[in-house]
Amino acid sequence: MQHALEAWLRSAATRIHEQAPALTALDQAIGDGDHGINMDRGFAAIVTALDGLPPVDPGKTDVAASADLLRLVGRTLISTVGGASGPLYGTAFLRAAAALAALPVEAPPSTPAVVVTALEAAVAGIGALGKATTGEKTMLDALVPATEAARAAVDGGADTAAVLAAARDAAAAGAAATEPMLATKGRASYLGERSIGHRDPGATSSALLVDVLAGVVADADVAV
Amino acid sequence: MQHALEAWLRSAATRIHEQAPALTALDQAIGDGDHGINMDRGFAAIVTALDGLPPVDPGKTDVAASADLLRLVGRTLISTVGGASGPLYGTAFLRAAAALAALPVEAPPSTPAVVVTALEAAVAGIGALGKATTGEKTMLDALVPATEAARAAVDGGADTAAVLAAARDAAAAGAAATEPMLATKGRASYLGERSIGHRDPGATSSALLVDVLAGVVADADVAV
Amino acid sequence: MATNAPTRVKKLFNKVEDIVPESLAGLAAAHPDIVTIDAANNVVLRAGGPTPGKVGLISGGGSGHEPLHGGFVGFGMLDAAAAGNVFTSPVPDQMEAATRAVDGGAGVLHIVKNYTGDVLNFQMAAELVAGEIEVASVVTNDDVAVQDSLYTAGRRGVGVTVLVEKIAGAAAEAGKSLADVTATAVKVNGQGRSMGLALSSCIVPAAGTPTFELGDDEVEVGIGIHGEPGRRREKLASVDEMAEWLVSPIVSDLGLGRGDTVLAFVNGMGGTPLIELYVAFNSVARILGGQGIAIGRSLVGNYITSLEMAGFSVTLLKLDEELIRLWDAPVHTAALRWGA
Amino acid sequence: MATNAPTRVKKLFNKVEDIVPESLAGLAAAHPDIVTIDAANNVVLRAGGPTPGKVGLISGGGSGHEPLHGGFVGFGMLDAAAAGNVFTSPVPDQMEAATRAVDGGAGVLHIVKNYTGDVLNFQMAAELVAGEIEVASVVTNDDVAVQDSLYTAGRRGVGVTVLVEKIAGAAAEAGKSLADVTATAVKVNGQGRSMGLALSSCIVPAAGTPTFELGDDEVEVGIGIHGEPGRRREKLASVDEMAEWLVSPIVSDLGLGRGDTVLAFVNGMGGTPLIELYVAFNSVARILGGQGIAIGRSLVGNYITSLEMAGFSVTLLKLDEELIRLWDAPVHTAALRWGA
Ligand SMILES: Nc1ncnc2c1ncn2[C@@H]1O[C@H](COP(=O)(O)OP(=O)(O)O)[C@@H](O)[C@H]1O
Ligand SMILES: Nc1ncnc2c1ncn2[C@@H]1O[C@H](COP(=O)(O)OP(=O)(O)O)[C@@H](O)[C@H]1O
Ligand SMILES: [Mg+2]
Ligand SMILES: [Mg+2]
Ligand SMILES: [Mg+2]
Ligand SMILES: [Mg+2]
Repeated sequence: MQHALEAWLRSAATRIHEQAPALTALDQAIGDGDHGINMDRGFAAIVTALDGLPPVDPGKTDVAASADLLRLVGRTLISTVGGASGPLYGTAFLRAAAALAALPVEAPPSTPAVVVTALEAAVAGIGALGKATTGEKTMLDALVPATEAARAAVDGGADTAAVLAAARDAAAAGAAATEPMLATKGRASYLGERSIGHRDPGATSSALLVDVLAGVVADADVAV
Repeated sequence: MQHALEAWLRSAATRIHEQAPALTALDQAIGDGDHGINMDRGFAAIVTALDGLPPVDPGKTDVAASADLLRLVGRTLISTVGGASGPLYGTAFLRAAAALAALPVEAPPSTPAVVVTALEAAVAGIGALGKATTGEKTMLDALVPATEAARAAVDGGADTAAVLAAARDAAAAGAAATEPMLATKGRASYLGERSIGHRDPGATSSALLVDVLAGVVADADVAV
Repeated sequence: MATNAPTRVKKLFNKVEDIVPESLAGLAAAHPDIVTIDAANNVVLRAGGPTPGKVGLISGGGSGHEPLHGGFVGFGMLDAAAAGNVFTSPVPDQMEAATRAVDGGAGVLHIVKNYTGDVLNFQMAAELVAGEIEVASVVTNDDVAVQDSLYTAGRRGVGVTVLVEKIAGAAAEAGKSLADVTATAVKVNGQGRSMGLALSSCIVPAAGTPTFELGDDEVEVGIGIHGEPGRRREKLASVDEMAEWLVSPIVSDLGLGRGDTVLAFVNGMGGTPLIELYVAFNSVARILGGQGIAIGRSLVGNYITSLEMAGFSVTLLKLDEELIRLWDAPVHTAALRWGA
Repeated sequence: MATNAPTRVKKLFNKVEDIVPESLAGLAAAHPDIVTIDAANNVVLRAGGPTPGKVGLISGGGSGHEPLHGGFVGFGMLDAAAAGNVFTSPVPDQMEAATRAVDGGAGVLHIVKNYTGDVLNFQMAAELVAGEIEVASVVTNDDVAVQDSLYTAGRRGVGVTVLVEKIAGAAAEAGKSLADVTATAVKVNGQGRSMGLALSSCIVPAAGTPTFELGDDEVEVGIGIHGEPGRRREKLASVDEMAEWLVSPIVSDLGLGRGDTVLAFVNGMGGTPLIELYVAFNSVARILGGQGIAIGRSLVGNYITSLEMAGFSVTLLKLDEELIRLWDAPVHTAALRWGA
């Protein structure tokens, strides 16, 4: 899992860098025009942090090593992104790390279940910190449906790739669905009715992250 | 003469108002973009002053009344125009007034000679105050040739209309001739070589004033 | 992180990512008697370190609002200011560093403008020092352009923040306790309201293009301070009319009326020349005078800006004797100075 | 006189012709403790009238350079300022009225920026009071962008004017004679030089269109303060490079070198945000530091502007103990205030 996470984060950094102008443009329409810049800065810092990591202690379980990695990512995002998205995404990763760390060492659940557990913790963390729920035109509108779709897939017995594919589709649909919404959280809420008709930048970056994750896991080269 | 002067000033005010944007545009190119605005303000104030004038004292000679009028115009320009052109044009009118006032009461010279005397005094006043001479890309490049042409016409025995027609043509040519000049006086001088290729706003307004004067005098309705 | 802008944006800088640190370095170079910089954290600190026994005041936020907040660090006002990237709230580490640096043993007050990012990052910073340093926090939320706070992230913190920093700073300098300084800050926030409008957008340097587009005859009304669009778009009008658009909602929100005395603050958004700001102040004074509201104190200039945005905001603070005394107390910062 | 502009220009005003008087009225409304207005003459007067026995200091010029000059009227600086129309020098009547109003029996110093219009109008004003009030005059001419004064109207008066007003103002406040105050003003002008550049033009309200056009990657170097084009056009460069364009000619003109101490003044032309002005100050400090020139005092901000023009100018004044003492003396004006 730890290798898949690292592949995901590096790949995400590349995609975020490519998409930064588009994310910023979305934020110019209903925010302050910095979301792409913020995310790009954060993920560039993550890559730097990954590059500087010592080799993983072979005595550590994969789950424990993954939790360490997620914690590092959370801290890095909090320390470099700023804005609303920094604490929110950062907290998501910290919560995911905590969820992994809390797993029973003796009988770890199957990988797809672990992934969904981490995802649920992450999304709950965002909701709690941001005091937001779905329908408010935020990243939660991509992430909550993604998590729900993933949970349903796991319950239906899907493997990790299928679980994440379900999450990806739901996240993409969720991000698209923010377009007609009236924002009631974050900076876009100041626009009132004028926030309608624009896709939320945070929901878009969330869908992008889930998309990259699904892609990495679907890729045969990367074992989960 | 006093009636012709008043007709000239009113007509000039109209023409200056029409031409103000063009004069301002010339000043934007090599100055600070206010010459048309300045002249318009000054001539509007002259019209107001003319409107408020009491009837001329019938005991006054035409030359004395004309001198009074020119003095009023000079004061009005000095008090309302500002910038370089306010004191320069204002002084010109004050000097013209003084030249008329200094004429011998007993044997006044012919009208064309008086006109040229006044014009010469006016132009000399500008040169002295502005410490400028021809070829420096200023109003003097219109006014000095105009005065010289007028003097030549008078010496050749021309009547007032012909004298002023000669002045008008020389002023127009002089204003046009400022275009290739390098400015060495006024605000345009700061541009150095870049002042070349633009017509001087002050020379242009000067040519306009002479043009209106010639037109008014040529007009049969207005006795000089 | 390189800029993604197609061409170099027309501003004074070397590299886009160095604008904030180089601006802070310039601030320190220009005012070595007033501030020093913690360059590792982009934090502006009052020269001479924390004052033992005095409540420490810190604020911070995205850059691009100068002189807010770094220009308000100094005697009688802030002890530190954390500078984020342009229009991006700083990260918790910065506020943690600032909090630790200014603690003089009497606790630290965080003055936070109400934006989700600022609130969350300051909150995290407070958690990072919890148990070590007593931290209180006041969130300014004075922007009446944000009407229905049930359907928004709540009113934004704008012009009143400057007044809170000055007045709470004076209370702290006078030796008041953390609880008292906080109460003063809360009082100022409660008695002050603002609203602004823009005649033009601004350009975030790293974005390289205007945040919004406005027609030659259009005005964006109810803007915040991040180049974000406002609540509605109007046709350009006379300054008297436009001042009315801003003053009216403030007066009615504060319930001001005949006999009240206010501090009137006409703030430039950055790109409007001072000659026009005084014309706007004249309109505001005329409107208030017409309603029998007295101007007890005033402030006119660019104090909380949106880069080079053209436009202005109006802030009114209902005054009483305590607030006047604290406003008049000496202050010595780069941007606000009197009596010292 | 109505505007000839095709559309209403996007600025804060009621009627174009009322911008100057309403701005002055706003200044007085905001700072009743500092100034009053002679509305008939558009003259800003120090509140409280002339100080008997003190040399009166007046300045004036076209409007559009705010806070110059009205924002510098007050204790320790000017006694009066005459405001012309935008970028048009005031008329003699205004300076005559100002001179008469501030005369405290010790004579009056006219501080005049070197522009043909300003010089001529001040000269006429002095003639109008000749024999009644002793008037001296100092013409500031510090702009090194104007190189060959044989072929120009002479160097323009720009940034140094602010420093002359402050320092001569302090000398006058200290009770110096007209001759001494004049000598101090002449000294400051002689030891100070400036140069500026523009990133954009400005719009004269009554003209309604930009005075000049600049490409997206062009900079106008050697501009004055009236929106007039500069001496040459360059491609946009890093702020370090652009600061070098301005600092180098000043340093060589003043013959500054290792061991000298200067007052470094980075002035905004009106439309450049403060964050960038401090970045520019940082560049200037770096350049001077590299040459062993010490910055003894500094000033950063919009003090002598060209409406909303973007850009900056640098002024360096070679300091000695006398000038430092006079610079540090208390001043209480709308735009510059310390020690009072
Ligand atoms: N309270 C909230 N809960 C969840 N997400 C939020 C909340 N507020 C803002 N967001 C998300 O953050 C995104 C904006 O992030 P960003 O532009 O980086 O920060 P900022 O708004 O501070 O400039 C929004 O598009 C939205 O998805
Ligand atoms: N020293 C001078 N002598 C003669 N004419 C001058 C002189 N300086 C400037 N002018 C004239 O004044 C004109 C500019 O007038 P105006 O724009 O009204 O004043 P300002 O330059 O103060 O803005 C120039 O075009 C030039 O013809
Ligand atoms: Mg944003
Ligand atoms: Mg001009
Ligand atoms: Mg932001
Ligand atoms: Mg002018």
